Amino acid sequence: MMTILLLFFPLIASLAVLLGGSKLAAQLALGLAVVELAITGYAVSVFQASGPEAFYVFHSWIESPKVSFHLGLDGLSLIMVLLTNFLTPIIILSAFNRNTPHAAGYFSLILLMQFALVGVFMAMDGLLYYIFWELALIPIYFIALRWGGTNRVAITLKFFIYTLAGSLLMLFGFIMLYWYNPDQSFDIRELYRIYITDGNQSWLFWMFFLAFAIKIPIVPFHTWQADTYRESPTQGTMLLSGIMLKMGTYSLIRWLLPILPMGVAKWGPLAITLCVVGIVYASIIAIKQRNLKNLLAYSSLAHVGLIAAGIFALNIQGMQGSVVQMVAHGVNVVGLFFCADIIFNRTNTNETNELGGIRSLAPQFTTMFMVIVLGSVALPLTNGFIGEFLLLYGVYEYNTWLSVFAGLTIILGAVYMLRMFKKVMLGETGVRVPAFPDLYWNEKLALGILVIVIIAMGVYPKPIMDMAEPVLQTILNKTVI
Amino acid sequence: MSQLLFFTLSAMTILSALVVVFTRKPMYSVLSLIVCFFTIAGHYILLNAQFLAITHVIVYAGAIMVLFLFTVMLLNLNADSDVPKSGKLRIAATITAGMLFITLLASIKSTTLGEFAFPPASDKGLVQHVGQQLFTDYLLPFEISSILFLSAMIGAVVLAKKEKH
Amino acid sequence: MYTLIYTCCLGLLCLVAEILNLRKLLIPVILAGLAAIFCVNYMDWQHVGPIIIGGMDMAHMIQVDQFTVAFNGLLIGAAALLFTLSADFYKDEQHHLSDYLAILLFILCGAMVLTSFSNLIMLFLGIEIVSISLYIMAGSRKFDIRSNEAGFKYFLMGSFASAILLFGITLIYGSSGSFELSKISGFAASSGMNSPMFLVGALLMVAAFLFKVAAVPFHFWSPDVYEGSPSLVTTMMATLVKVSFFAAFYRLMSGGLLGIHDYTNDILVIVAAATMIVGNLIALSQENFKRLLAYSGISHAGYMLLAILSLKTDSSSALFFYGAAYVLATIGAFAVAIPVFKATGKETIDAFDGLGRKDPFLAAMLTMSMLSLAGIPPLAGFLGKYYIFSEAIKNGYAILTVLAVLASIVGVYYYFKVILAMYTKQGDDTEVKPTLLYTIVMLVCVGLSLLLGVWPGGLMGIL
Amino acid sequence: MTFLGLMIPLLPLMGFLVNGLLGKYLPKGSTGWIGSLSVLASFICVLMIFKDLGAAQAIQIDVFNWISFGNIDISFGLWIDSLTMVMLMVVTGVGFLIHLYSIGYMHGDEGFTRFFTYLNLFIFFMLLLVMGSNYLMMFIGWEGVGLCSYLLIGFWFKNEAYNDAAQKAFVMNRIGDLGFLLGMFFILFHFGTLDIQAVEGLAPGLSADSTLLIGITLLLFVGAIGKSAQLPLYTWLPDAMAGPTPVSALIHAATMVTAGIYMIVRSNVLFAMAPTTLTVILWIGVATSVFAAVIGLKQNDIKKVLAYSTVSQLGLMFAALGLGAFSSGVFHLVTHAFFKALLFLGAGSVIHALHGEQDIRNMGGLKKLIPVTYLTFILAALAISGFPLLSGFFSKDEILAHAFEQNKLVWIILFISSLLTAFYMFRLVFLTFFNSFRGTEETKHHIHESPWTMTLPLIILCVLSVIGGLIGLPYVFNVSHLLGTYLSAVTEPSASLIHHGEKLSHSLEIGLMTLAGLAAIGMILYARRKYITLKAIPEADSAITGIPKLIYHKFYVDEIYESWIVKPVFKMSEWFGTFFDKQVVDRVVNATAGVMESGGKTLRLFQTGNTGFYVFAMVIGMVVLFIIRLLI
Amino acid sequence: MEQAAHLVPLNWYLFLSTFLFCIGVMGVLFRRNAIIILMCIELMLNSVNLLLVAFSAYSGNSDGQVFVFFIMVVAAAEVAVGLALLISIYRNIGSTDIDVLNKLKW
Repeated sequence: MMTILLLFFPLIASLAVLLGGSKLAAQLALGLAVVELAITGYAVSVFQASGPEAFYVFHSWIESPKVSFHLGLDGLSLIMVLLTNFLTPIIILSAFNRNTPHAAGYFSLILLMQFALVGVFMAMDGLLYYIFWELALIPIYFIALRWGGTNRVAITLKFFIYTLAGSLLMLFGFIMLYWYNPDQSFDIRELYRIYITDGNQSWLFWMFFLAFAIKIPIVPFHTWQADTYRESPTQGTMLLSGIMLKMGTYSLIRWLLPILPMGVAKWGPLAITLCVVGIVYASIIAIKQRNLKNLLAYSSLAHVGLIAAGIFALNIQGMQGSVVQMVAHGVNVVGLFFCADIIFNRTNTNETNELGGIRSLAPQFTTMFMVIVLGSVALPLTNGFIGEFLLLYGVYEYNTWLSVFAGLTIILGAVYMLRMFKKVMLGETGVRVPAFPDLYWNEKLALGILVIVIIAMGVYPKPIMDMAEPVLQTILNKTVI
Repeated sequence: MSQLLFFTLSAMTILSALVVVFTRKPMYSVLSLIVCFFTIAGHYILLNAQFLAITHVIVYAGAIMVLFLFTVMLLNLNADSDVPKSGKLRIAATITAGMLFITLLASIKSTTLGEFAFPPASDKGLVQHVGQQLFTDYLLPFEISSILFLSAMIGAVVLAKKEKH
Repeated sequence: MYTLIYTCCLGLLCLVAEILNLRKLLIPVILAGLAAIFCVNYMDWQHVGPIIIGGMDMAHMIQVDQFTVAFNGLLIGAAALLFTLSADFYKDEQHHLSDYLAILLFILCGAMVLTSFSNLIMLFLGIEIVSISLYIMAGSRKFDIRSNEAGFKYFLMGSFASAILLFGITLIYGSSGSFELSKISGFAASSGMNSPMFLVGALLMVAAFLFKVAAVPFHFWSPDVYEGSPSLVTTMMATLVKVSFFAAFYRLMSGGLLGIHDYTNDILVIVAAATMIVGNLIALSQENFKRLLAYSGISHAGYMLLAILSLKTDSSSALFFYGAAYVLATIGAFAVAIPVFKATGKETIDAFDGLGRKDPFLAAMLTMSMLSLAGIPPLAGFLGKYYIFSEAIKNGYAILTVLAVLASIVGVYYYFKVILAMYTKQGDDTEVKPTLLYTIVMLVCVGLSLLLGVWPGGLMGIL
Repeated sequence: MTFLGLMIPLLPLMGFLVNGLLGKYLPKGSTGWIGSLSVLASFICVLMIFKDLGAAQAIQIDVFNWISFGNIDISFGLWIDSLTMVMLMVVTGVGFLIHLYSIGYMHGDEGFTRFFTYLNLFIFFMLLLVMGSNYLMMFIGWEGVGLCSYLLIGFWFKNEAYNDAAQKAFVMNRIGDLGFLLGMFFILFHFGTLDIQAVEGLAPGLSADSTLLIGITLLLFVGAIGKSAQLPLYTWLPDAMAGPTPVSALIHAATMVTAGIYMIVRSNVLFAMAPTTLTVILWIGVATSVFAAVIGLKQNDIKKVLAYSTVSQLGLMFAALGLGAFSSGVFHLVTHAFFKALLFLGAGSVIHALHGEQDIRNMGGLKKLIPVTYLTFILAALAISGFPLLSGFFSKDEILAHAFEQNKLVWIILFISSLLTAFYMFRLVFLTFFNSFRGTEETKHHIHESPWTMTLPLIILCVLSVIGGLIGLPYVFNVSHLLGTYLSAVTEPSASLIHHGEKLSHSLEIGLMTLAGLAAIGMILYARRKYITLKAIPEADSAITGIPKLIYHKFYVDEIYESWIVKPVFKMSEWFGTFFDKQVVDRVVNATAGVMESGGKTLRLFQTGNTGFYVFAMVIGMVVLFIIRLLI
Repeated sequence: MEQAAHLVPLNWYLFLSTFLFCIGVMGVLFRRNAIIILMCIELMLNSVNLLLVAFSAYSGNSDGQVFVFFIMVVAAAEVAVGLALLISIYRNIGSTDIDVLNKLKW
């Protein structure tokens, strides 16, 4: 019951906001999102008390191609849902007093997005999962299209078709699985059981991997990313980078590894190499990016590459790291893009060369920005460190040299992040940026929460890790033969 | 004997058919087509389908071709109104049709069917038999074809009726 | 069976109404009649018995099975929507109204024959009824040279195709000695493969059908005819007629030529591939909306051919579901497009410029329809595609399916061209005022698309 | 005692939080005192623990289970033993003095509060570093102090050069940190734990000098190189002088830069098991020591000179560790903390007096004007130069003795470097305080002695650097080596593993000491002759030529790094970003779309609109189908 | 003796009507005048009729002949509609040349 509520509340909320009219859309959306968050919190408490059993929902949905409406919340899903429902209110809050046009549509789309994302993380039936996966694409596309930047049209269309291309291949893969499954169905429990020959696994692997690789994205399938991030409205970018990317990494764990172990065994090495190369590649590119949002896009590309690498390392610390880092990266990147938005909101530019000397104008903002930056350069006692430590250790256990190479991200990350911070915030006051009002209440609140979470997670990550451990362990046992 | 008949008729049929295609004057085409139809009627008689032969002559020569003639005259088409296709296209057309013929033939030549003498010993072609069948087994199609006629009729009227713009 | 008869009667009723000059009542009466016919059709679902007319069993001419009933239901539904549109579409051609409506109803009759034939002669008559009526309707805008051209092109090529069809039928008759589907299938199963004449006949019939469903390389007529015909007729061709032809094709292949299935499939695979590629690629560079939908229709024909290919494992319900989704989406699209065309006087895509701002509701409706055509969940189009792909893969056409997947990615691009026009282009502010009937049709189509998308149980797998 | 142990790091943290969050609501100036007192409080805690913690005892405090995966648990734990105690005293003690000093020094700076916030944060992290019970805890402090040094070097953030220096420091540290991190991975993977004591316990089990051990220790040493500014990663330290002088004193002289020493001593067994690594450490230390000393000869910025001397002294300490004389290394660490902090503070006081003038060519004759500073400064200089019986004399000498025992060459080089030290220190002293003032008149007019908050720390530190030697008097004096015995609990396990050369005879040792002392004095006198009697003054930058120029420009190491590493990376970034990513990777993506588009445009042309052609196409199509069928 | 000459193989009819059919096709491809094309299509239909009759006569069941009736029906209907269309076109453009009909393309 609670699962159903958890899933459909955002949908109802989005309709309510749509009908509620633009005047109070933001407030209404925020309120409803907070309610959803509260429900999630309750779900977590129940989970802690009585484990995942309470959350499974199973109704048969379509008979002839057997598709079931099968939802579930194990530790992994719950963490992702928690992330989604935690970030959504923040994202909505970040849009306050920005007087967005057609606010009602805007916020209802955001909530619709939330609905789809929660669905993706909860679905335990292949086709159901796929439908949510596709569904998530539509609101974000329209958000970017209606409220995006100047040359959004071509870029968002490219993004849409590119990602759709990947996911259609995945659909094909799912259908293949359906027919390989002796008692034809998409139910994850059965998909985990079925036997598929090596040959089939190895090309099925690519069907799925491509879909996820484009979504995550893993170099060289990343070219849609930077442009889309730049052109989307900030909230869109936050949704994309904060939550939507995690769909890919989550799906790697949930839908790729356990179902196609031999495929992973065969192609995993190539995949992880791609990821690691991507990390360094993206980090290097990030150094010289002049547009703040572009730089953040590439940095996030590097981080997510590391997450994927940790997953393909196929050991518990890699998995744990990836989960922690998914959450951490979600929080950090949302914070970073929010900072970028705050800057843009006051100076109308995101070109690092046109910025500087903000620090003494807006000390509070500077401090919060600094903390978030530190989080994303993985300073100890911030959330980023836990993740990167585990991930790198995972990669190390997989292959020492790979980990050395991947470790460069620690150095390069510091380089481009601090460089950015220096160019944007430090330097002589009042030269390039004449005036810069400090944080408004909503910005202060949103960033404050993020900062607290960043440090709290860095100091005490245990709850998340404990929540994820059993699931990851079982998945690992299915994957590593 | 019957082979001879077959060959003569066939020769006439093909000849007139070719004339239909090749002559410049629409009028000639129409007339040679009528001839062609008559020879085909001859074939029907040979094949002991007398009733069909009659209907054929009435419907085609009598109705359809008249309709054609009528149109040709109405639009008074004559040789100079008819622009032939360019030589290249003509050759292309001939080759294509030839290829179709060859491929069809190549595909079916291996079939061996029986042979028979004229007139084949059967009264299937007689009017009462055909009528019998038409109104029992083929009642439904017969009725359905009325719909066809109806809509064709309406259509013809709607389209051909002169109206002020 | 009675559905067929009643539909004919309804058609006649129109003509009578013309005489009694009761044009006002026509549409409501027809809709009511269609509703009644729908119920009658639904009753057939329960008992699928022999059909007795005048004490004679017509089983060798017509057979009403669940396949028939299902497709008839779909056709009647589509017809109902179309007639709802026609009310306003023919507002200013009152003097021809009843003629047109009658012909449209006769097309429905022909379509019904196509879904139920069990004898090649019925097949032939059905095809001719539909085609000839369509020639007329396509050319019905007498003073519009484009309409004339469309009608005449369709007519010339159509009758050419009919001749080919007939030649095929003849050869099949010559080899199997009968026109009855049951006997033919018996022959096909027993000795079809070693009777060249039979095979050639089959190929010729297939070719003719490929023409009717506008598959490459027999597709050339469709873009021109779709563009030139009056929009309502285009809608009909794209939906009702296409689906009925596919039903007939399926019936012929499964009921008659199943024995030589492998022989024909090698051809169909090639054709399907070509159709999907050509249709989608050419559609990319279209400016005219109707032409765009024509090409998209070609590509959809390609997808539906996948269902024909995989009929060994009874893919009829996949075909049916796909057809339903496709019909709903297309009618929905045209329900929006027609008033827009009326308002702007253009039939090009830029007629939709700025619609998103002018009339968000219309824009939303068209967007939904386009998304459904593109096969994006949660709309019916997605499940339809999924269903057909699934069938094809089951029958081992994996490569072809991958091709179809890639093709449909290309498809997304041109469907989104329309959406982009509505939301991103700055259009002139001509007011678009769709009448109530149009609005109803849109709502019904989009609503059903959504419903089928989230609850397909209703239609999926009923066959 | 656990409580006290927890309070040690927590107090500065509280100070940080109070200043950071409430700073702007507190009365001006009070924040400085909050900062200082919090450190003082934790110093007191340290003393209390010291009082009743025996040399051999240790406290283990597990705060909570921090990270756990698989069967590995990493606790958020603290560990206090004798070595920790020594470090704690230095950090909190010297730390407090420098806090106190800063109150005066930073007075009136707009970032006054911010400064103390950062300073407290630094102390907190430094304490975590030295108290961490496992390597990951140490790493927290390790990176934390790096962060604080970044923040404090770039304290005056309006100056681009300072920001660059800060960033340089952080990044170079990060390079070392990567080594440290990988070292930890090795340890975690092969020992299954990161707990230092456990690792120290397990290490002897492995075969000595095995590749694994060498790998681990080398990687950890890379970390040390980064943090303690050894060759080749030393270049950030001189630049780090951009920060306020107290920062240089605290972070870049007394505490943070010695973290590397601490870490190696902390895991001395590990290192002792890997002689190869020790040799590497030894030579890097030696090289750094002399290299930096040479550069120091020609620097004219008062702080730069001190910076290079720090690098050189650190090199000396590493040399000691390389010789396996861990306690000697710590000894020098402590004494160095005293006099180098003092030197920096003194320099700060000078700069304070001259309103920011740092070039010694514009100083001179200050001894009358700022007597306290002068007095303390010269004593510190004597100490560092190894003037007999001052703290530096003993500590440095102990190391030299060890060197003599094991490797004469090392001894010679270190001896030379200590002579150089003596010379450039007194070059500095004489140029700064003697002769007549070379600056402008009105600067001279404003020169005044610093307030008591600044001078008091000077005096205290001065005392310490004079008597500091007492904690480590050599055996020849027939007194026990206090520090050595105190640390023995820590260094004992490794002692057996190190092979020392045969012990020096007392006579020889005394001989060496006198030699060193006399040499130091000799150098001082030489410097005196050159800079006081002959009144030599370093020539202007442009006039410098030949070898001196080379030295003056620090052997162009920075430039080499710039053009061989930094520039190429940036170039690559540019190229990847603007060309490769856009023109190659993305081009491929767009090309596919383009192909579709053009394909459509071409296919479209077949739709000629001519019915005849359409029929042609149909017939040909049919023919083709037939042919296909006939062929297959 | 003359029995042989009495016999006509069915294949001959097959070939004959195939040939006729192809002549019809050629005509359609060959001419531009819509009316002639129409007539050629009629020719194709008639070749089919002939073959049907031959088959039915040979196999002795008259379905073929009945079918011919329906073909005639359809042919008539087609011609009627076709010519009607032709006339309305002729009214508009004053020509029966199909190559003129190319407003709709691409």
